[in-house]
Amino acid sequence: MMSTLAPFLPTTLVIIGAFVLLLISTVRSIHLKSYLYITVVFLLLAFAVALPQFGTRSGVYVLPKVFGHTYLADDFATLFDLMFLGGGALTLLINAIYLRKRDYYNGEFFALFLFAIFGMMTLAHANDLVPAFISLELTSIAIYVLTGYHKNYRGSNEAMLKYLVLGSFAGAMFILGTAIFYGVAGTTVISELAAFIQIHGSEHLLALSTAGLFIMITILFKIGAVPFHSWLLDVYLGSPFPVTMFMASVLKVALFAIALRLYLILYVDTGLIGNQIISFLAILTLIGGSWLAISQSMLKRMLAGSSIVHGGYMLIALSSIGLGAHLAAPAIMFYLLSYFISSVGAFGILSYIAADSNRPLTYEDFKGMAHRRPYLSAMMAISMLSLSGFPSTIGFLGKFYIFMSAIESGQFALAGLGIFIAFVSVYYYFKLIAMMYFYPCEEETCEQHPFEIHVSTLLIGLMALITIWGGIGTSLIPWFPGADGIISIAKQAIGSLP
Amino acid sequence: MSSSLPSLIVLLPFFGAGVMGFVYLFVPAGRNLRRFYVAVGIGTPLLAALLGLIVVGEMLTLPASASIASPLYSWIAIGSFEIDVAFVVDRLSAVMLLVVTLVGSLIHIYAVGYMWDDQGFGKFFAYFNFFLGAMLLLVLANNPILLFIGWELVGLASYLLIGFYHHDTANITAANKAFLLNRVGDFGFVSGLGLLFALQKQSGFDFAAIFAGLGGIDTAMLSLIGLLLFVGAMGKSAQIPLYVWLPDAMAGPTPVSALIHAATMVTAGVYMVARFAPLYNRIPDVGLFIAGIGAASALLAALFASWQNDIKKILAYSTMSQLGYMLIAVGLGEYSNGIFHLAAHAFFKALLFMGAGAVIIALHHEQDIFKMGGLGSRLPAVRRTMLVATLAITGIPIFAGFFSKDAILSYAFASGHTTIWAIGVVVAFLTAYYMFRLYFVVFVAPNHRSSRSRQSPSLTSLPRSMVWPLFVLAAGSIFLGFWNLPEAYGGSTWFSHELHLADHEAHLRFAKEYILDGFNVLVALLGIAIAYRKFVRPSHPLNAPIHRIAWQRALANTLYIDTLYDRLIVRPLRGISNWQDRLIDPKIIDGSLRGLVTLYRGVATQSARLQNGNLRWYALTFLLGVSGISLYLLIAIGGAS
Amino acid sequence: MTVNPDAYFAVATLLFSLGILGVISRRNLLVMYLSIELMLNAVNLILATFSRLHPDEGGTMIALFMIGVIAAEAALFLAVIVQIYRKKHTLDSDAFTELAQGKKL
Amino acid sequence: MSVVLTWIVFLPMLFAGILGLFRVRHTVLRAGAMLSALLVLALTLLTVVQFDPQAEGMQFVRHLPWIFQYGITYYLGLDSLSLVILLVIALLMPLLYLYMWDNPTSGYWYNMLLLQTGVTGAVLALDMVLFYLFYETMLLPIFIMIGRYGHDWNHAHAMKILLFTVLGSMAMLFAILYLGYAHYNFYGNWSFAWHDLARLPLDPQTATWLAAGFLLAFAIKIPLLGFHTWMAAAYASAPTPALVILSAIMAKLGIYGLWRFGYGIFAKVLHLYEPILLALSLVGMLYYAIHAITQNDLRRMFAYSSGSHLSLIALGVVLANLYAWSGSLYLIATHALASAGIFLMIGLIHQRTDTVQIDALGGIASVAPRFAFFFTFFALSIAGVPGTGGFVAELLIIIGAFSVHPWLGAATATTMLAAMLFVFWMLQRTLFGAPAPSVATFADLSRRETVMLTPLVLLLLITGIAPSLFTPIFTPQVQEMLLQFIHAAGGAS
Repeated sequence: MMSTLAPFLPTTLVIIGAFVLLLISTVRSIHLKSYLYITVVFLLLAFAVALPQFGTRSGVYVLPKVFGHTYLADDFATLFDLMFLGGGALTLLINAIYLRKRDYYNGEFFALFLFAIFGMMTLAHANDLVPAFISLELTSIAIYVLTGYHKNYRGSNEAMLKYLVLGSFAGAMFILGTAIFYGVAGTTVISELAAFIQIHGSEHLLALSTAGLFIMITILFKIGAVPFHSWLLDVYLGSPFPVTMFMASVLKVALFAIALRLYLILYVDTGLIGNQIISFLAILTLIGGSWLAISQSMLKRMLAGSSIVHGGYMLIALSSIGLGAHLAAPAIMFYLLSYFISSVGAFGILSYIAADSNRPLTYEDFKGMAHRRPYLSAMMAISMLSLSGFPSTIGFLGKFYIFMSAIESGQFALAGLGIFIAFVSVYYYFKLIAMMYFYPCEEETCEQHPFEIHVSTLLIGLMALITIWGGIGTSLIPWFPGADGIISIAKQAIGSLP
Repeated sequence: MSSSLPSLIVLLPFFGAGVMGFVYLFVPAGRNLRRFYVAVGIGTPLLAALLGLIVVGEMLTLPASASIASPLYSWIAIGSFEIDVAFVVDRLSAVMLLVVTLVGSLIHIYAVGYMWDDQGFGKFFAYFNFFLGAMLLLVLANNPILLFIGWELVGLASYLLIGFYHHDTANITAANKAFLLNRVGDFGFVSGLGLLFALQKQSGFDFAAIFAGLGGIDTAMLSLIGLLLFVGAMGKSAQIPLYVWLPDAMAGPTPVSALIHAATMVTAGVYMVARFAPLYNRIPDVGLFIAGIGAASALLAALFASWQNDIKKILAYSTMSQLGYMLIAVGLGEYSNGIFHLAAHAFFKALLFMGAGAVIIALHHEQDIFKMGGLGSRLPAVRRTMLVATLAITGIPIFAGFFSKDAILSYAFASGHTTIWAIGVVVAFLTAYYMFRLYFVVFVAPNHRSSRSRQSPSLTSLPRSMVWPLFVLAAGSIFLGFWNLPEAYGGSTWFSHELHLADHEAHLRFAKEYILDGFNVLVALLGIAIAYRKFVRPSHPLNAPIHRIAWQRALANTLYIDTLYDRLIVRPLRGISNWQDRLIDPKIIDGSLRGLVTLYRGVATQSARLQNGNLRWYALTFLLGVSGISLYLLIAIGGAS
Repeated sequence: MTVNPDAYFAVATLLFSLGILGVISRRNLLVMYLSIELMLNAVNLILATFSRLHPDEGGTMIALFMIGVIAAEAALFLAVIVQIYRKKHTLDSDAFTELAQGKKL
Repeated sequence: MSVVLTWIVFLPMLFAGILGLFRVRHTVLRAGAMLSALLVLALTLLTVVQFDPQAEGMQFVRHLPWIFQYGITYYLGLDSLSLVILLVIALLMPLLYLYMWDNPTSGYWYNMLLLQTGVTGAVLALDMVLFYLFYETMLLPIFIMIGRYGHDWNHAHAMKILLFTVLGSMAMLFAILYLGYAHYNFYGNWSFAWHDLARLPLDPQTATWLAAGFLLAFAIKIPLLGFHTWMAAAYASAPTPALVILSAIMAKLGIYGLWRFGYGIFAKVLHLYEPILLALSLVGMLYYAIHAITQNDLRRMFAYSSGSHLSLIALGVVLANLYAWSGSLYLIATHALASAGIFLMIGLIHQRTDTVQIDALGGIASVAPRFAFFFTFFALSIAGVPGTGGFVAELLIIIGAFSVHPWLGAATATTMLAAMLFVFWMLQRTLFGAPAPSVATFADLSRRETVMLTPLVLLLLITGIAPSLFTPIFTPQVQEMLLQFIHAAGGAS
């Protein structure tokens, strides 16, 4: 009995934690820090439970009598669970200082946070479009609220409004697609859909592909692929730093989880959506994103734009799945990891610095940073290098796998474009490094800040180390996977799919 | 046979140069240092001369074709490009060895007196020894590459010595000019060598191997090679069109002019042609060209010399014209006469320069001959020796110049190149004129405008080290001629025979030869007479302003050749450079790149302006995206089914 | 009674398009929200129709789930609209462009 | 023995890490840096001793799996071509540290240590991806040094060199990735080792495109004519040690890449486009020389001068015969020494007078004879005067050109005039004439500076006087490479 329920444990732990937080958040006397640590404890607990489950099963339906074929437990989902849990914990811990310095955070924030993660996990496990939609909505709604969590700040409200309107606007497409699938195939279970399409996909081709397209569009919208990206910059800018980081890193992972599952099971074999659509969107996303990123002065906006570009890179790999690229899907997962690490580092430093000041950070604010905060500057530089895909950082290997899979799948132009965009991105990332290192610091702030030993700063440092480590890519330490180790883990996860 | 002496001869001066240079740079200056410099600076050349005499003595015991080889080590060996640092003393290089070491030693001794009060005494002798070593390297090299190295190093040494007084920028300019024009020549020289190497079949690149393999190369290419090599000689021996550096080179101290720009370095071109005799014998037309250049240069230089007032420049131009004689000789293929004239010239031209230097020192660095005058009584030693040298260069019988020069001219006549002979005679006349013009104006002419020596009777007394070398050289200038006494005068042309070069043979009947020689002497006397008439018994006082008409002014300014070079080469280059700096790099290359970047940024900014924050607009873009893709899908599937 | 399902589909399509049109063309936030609800309910209609065409009741179930989701969104929408109105005293969507490119915050 | 290269590469980085970890004082830092440089030098000399010139292929090979899914390996190796550059790096580093000895800025020292690791790695890496990694990474310290410690317009110029070089290496990256993929297609297994890629039977068109990708990277790095606009800017802004690295080593790495990978992998294509490359390098040689004439900034002037020499080296590589290749390899070393010397002395001038503008200088010779001697010596060895190594190299290249075609030879021989155009004019304006006010208190070379410069002088003299000491080290393998190239290019040469 326990063994059959085991797959539920991590998810259950998270949701329990969410409710616990909801309950105790009414108590005024509890300090914010304890909320945070409770949340982290729940997350890490779930992580600890989920970790041994990896590599144990592939395609097990949990409690079929209750849930039918909707809730699937396999290594793929477990791996993503681990990412969500670890990422969530990291996000919270790295932002600890920021959260502490703001007055408007309380228990509900963490409850919502856990709800969002719960949604993501169920999303990763969902084998049916309807649960997928519901978990997506769950996540989204939680994040809508988080986005607007800075109640008294107009930007935050506006961000929430836009995200909400456009998000539900896009969500309608998803459910519409689901409806059409249901109408045609009579089922919404992904694997059964795949089977159905295999047999008589051809007579309902138009309806089916429209449906698939609509579902894909919603996901692309959340990923922020051009031309569905318009909300992204404003929302990233308007929402509080922790939430921005959360959206940029963990949420993206979740979205690619469902995207990968859909694509691998439903689209690739059936050829429902030709990869040319995805690669076309990838081109648009790369170019549009780099245009947005290059013309920003605020760092948050720049990172938002660049996150669009990174989405574009993963779309490259997505589009080259099934065209003979033997590592395309693992490449996406590795890229997700590398982007997660680097962007968490970057956003973390931003939020750490923004913790004291209320104004949005621009390039100018970083002039002469290296004199004042040498360590933070070094870490920032490292994450910038990694984001720009500079060699000997994990970002380079991520891009390397992406480009290789593009080339393997014969999409040379796409790979070329990707490399060119990477070149462009060097400009706006190194601009920041130049700001930090090339300028003398202003007179009054010239004294060097001591390196504040704190969990968030330490974690940022850890991120920087991992960035370098992953870039050098060896597996010297047996229990810490290097680049190729991560890739093989990802391959195993992919292999566990039906 | 082989011996280590030649290598020693070459290395000694370099060693001296190195030691003195190190001391000069790193040991704090002191009075006693000067003695050290004297010891080393004079010791090494004298030792070299001694060893040279020994080697030559050794060699005279050998058959004429034999040579003393002195291999040192392998310089480089890549593929068939195998160059050894090896020296060889054969008859030809023996002559050069003696000339360089003996005359060189004398000039060194002379220089001690000349440079005694100079700050850079040590530096001077370091450079001087360095030059000597480089010159010996040049003449003793057993392969053209090594010769070329010496060739360039003497150029470097002359650069350093011309620019010795480096406070005055003009000297440095002169030095740069000298080195640049020499480098132009070297460019030709090295091209010739490269071509020669590329075309030769056999391996090994020393002279013996090269001359052995000449047969394998077709004549056209050989002519090209010969021409290219001679371009080098043009630069080094200051022939048309690369001669303009020589007069400016007089900016250096006088011993430098005497040693480098009269006795040794400038004759390297002649030596080179003689050294490549087997090559040039195969291409007589190129030889003719060389002779033509020589003749032209000789004439032009003589004309220039006749209109100069600067004593050293007169001598410089006379050097150039004497070099022209030598080139006529080697060009026409009578190498031994060319070399003989070279040797003789080394003596009397060195003597002339040193005398001039004495005068200059005596007059506190006055160089305009018309500001001198009547010095004969005051500097008797200098006067006598100068007279000897002047007679020698003029070609008055029993003096060395007579035999050497007339041998060249009569051969030119005999081999049927009458035009060249005619030019030679004209040059002989001019030589007599300008040399005695110099002599009379400086030493004899009683009347002179604004004579320094009148109102300042105090002449610096010359140190003995500056005087007695003059006498040695004078003796040389007198008696050297008898070494090569032609049969016509009961001699046996011992020198030419011993020299044992691949000469062309052309003989005159003695009667003809007497007539020719007599004619030459007459011409010379005529020149002397005109000079006497003009400057000692002048129709108009010399201090009357001289009205010069156009061609005279042109000659005085050496035909504006410098300006021509400036207009034709220097300015265009600077123009192009500026043009690159202002237009090509920033505007065209960078400009186009910047244009692309600006374009990209512009598009980016425009596209970013679409982020206008308007909710409905965002929704619209979303919808447009959806409809666009759906449309594509419809079309795609429509196409499919 | 049996009605041709195409009629239902036609109505649903009409509603959905109206919704899209509303979101794009109307400025009042409430109306925008309304239009989105319209779209979602159009989908509901489709689902209901399908579940009548199909033997099973899956469609109806999905529709029920949907209503739940819609309700949740409704709560959020109304909350944010109230909040925004408190801040800015307007519901004109065009008035909210503080986060636009080039705006100083 | 095979680990020695790994040590040579990573020792400086290791020292940087340790020293940085303990945030040591300046004195300790410089001592540590110097120690690392000397250790590397010792190891390098060890390899030179153990190096076998007659052996074919790479020596001291270190070959470990790195990213096995794509057969990428940690693959270090050494042949005479890399040995020469390695030797130059190892020799120059201690001298540079000697130059920086009194410079308290610790960032300087760390950057230099990392820079050494970068350049050394790039020379020794034989796996293309590894090479790309080092090739790109070594740019970072240069970027920081120019931007942070440089002068006039350093920010813009740092950005400029960064973008130019990254653009080039990105193009190369694409080519590299494609090559690996092609290897997989042909042989069914992944490999990025250069000699595996060298035997790929690519179809001409693809090969041309890929070669273009490589050439872009190297043409920018060298820089060949048309890709050079970053050069003067970067040289003018770079602080002296970085400047020395730039001109003496980094540019040579461009040549190295062209030679090892360009000619190793794309022999056919490059042989096909030989005329274009010839024209580029030949015209470039003269173009830069002429450009240098009117420069008033010593750094810019010698930037163009070294550009001219690098074009000559490239020309030698393109000529592809024994003499030219030996000459190029020899010139790589000797020009590195000479330009290092000249740029170090320009740095000294800058320290003493706060200017490198020629028209602000003059008459140094009368104030500081020792300085003048060394400066003249380096200038002359740049001009390739006999007795210095540069002459030997230029002579070899000229002969090589002549053995290809007379006119080509004559055109190449103009290099003897090229340097003359500006070197002597420059000497005249800086060293000679009446002392300018700026040099009134010009101190002559101190003991440290003399010690710093003397090795360069001696080496240049030895290389010039007895080349036969060095040529046997590389000639056999150069011949071997040449045979391979001729074979790959399809018989022709």
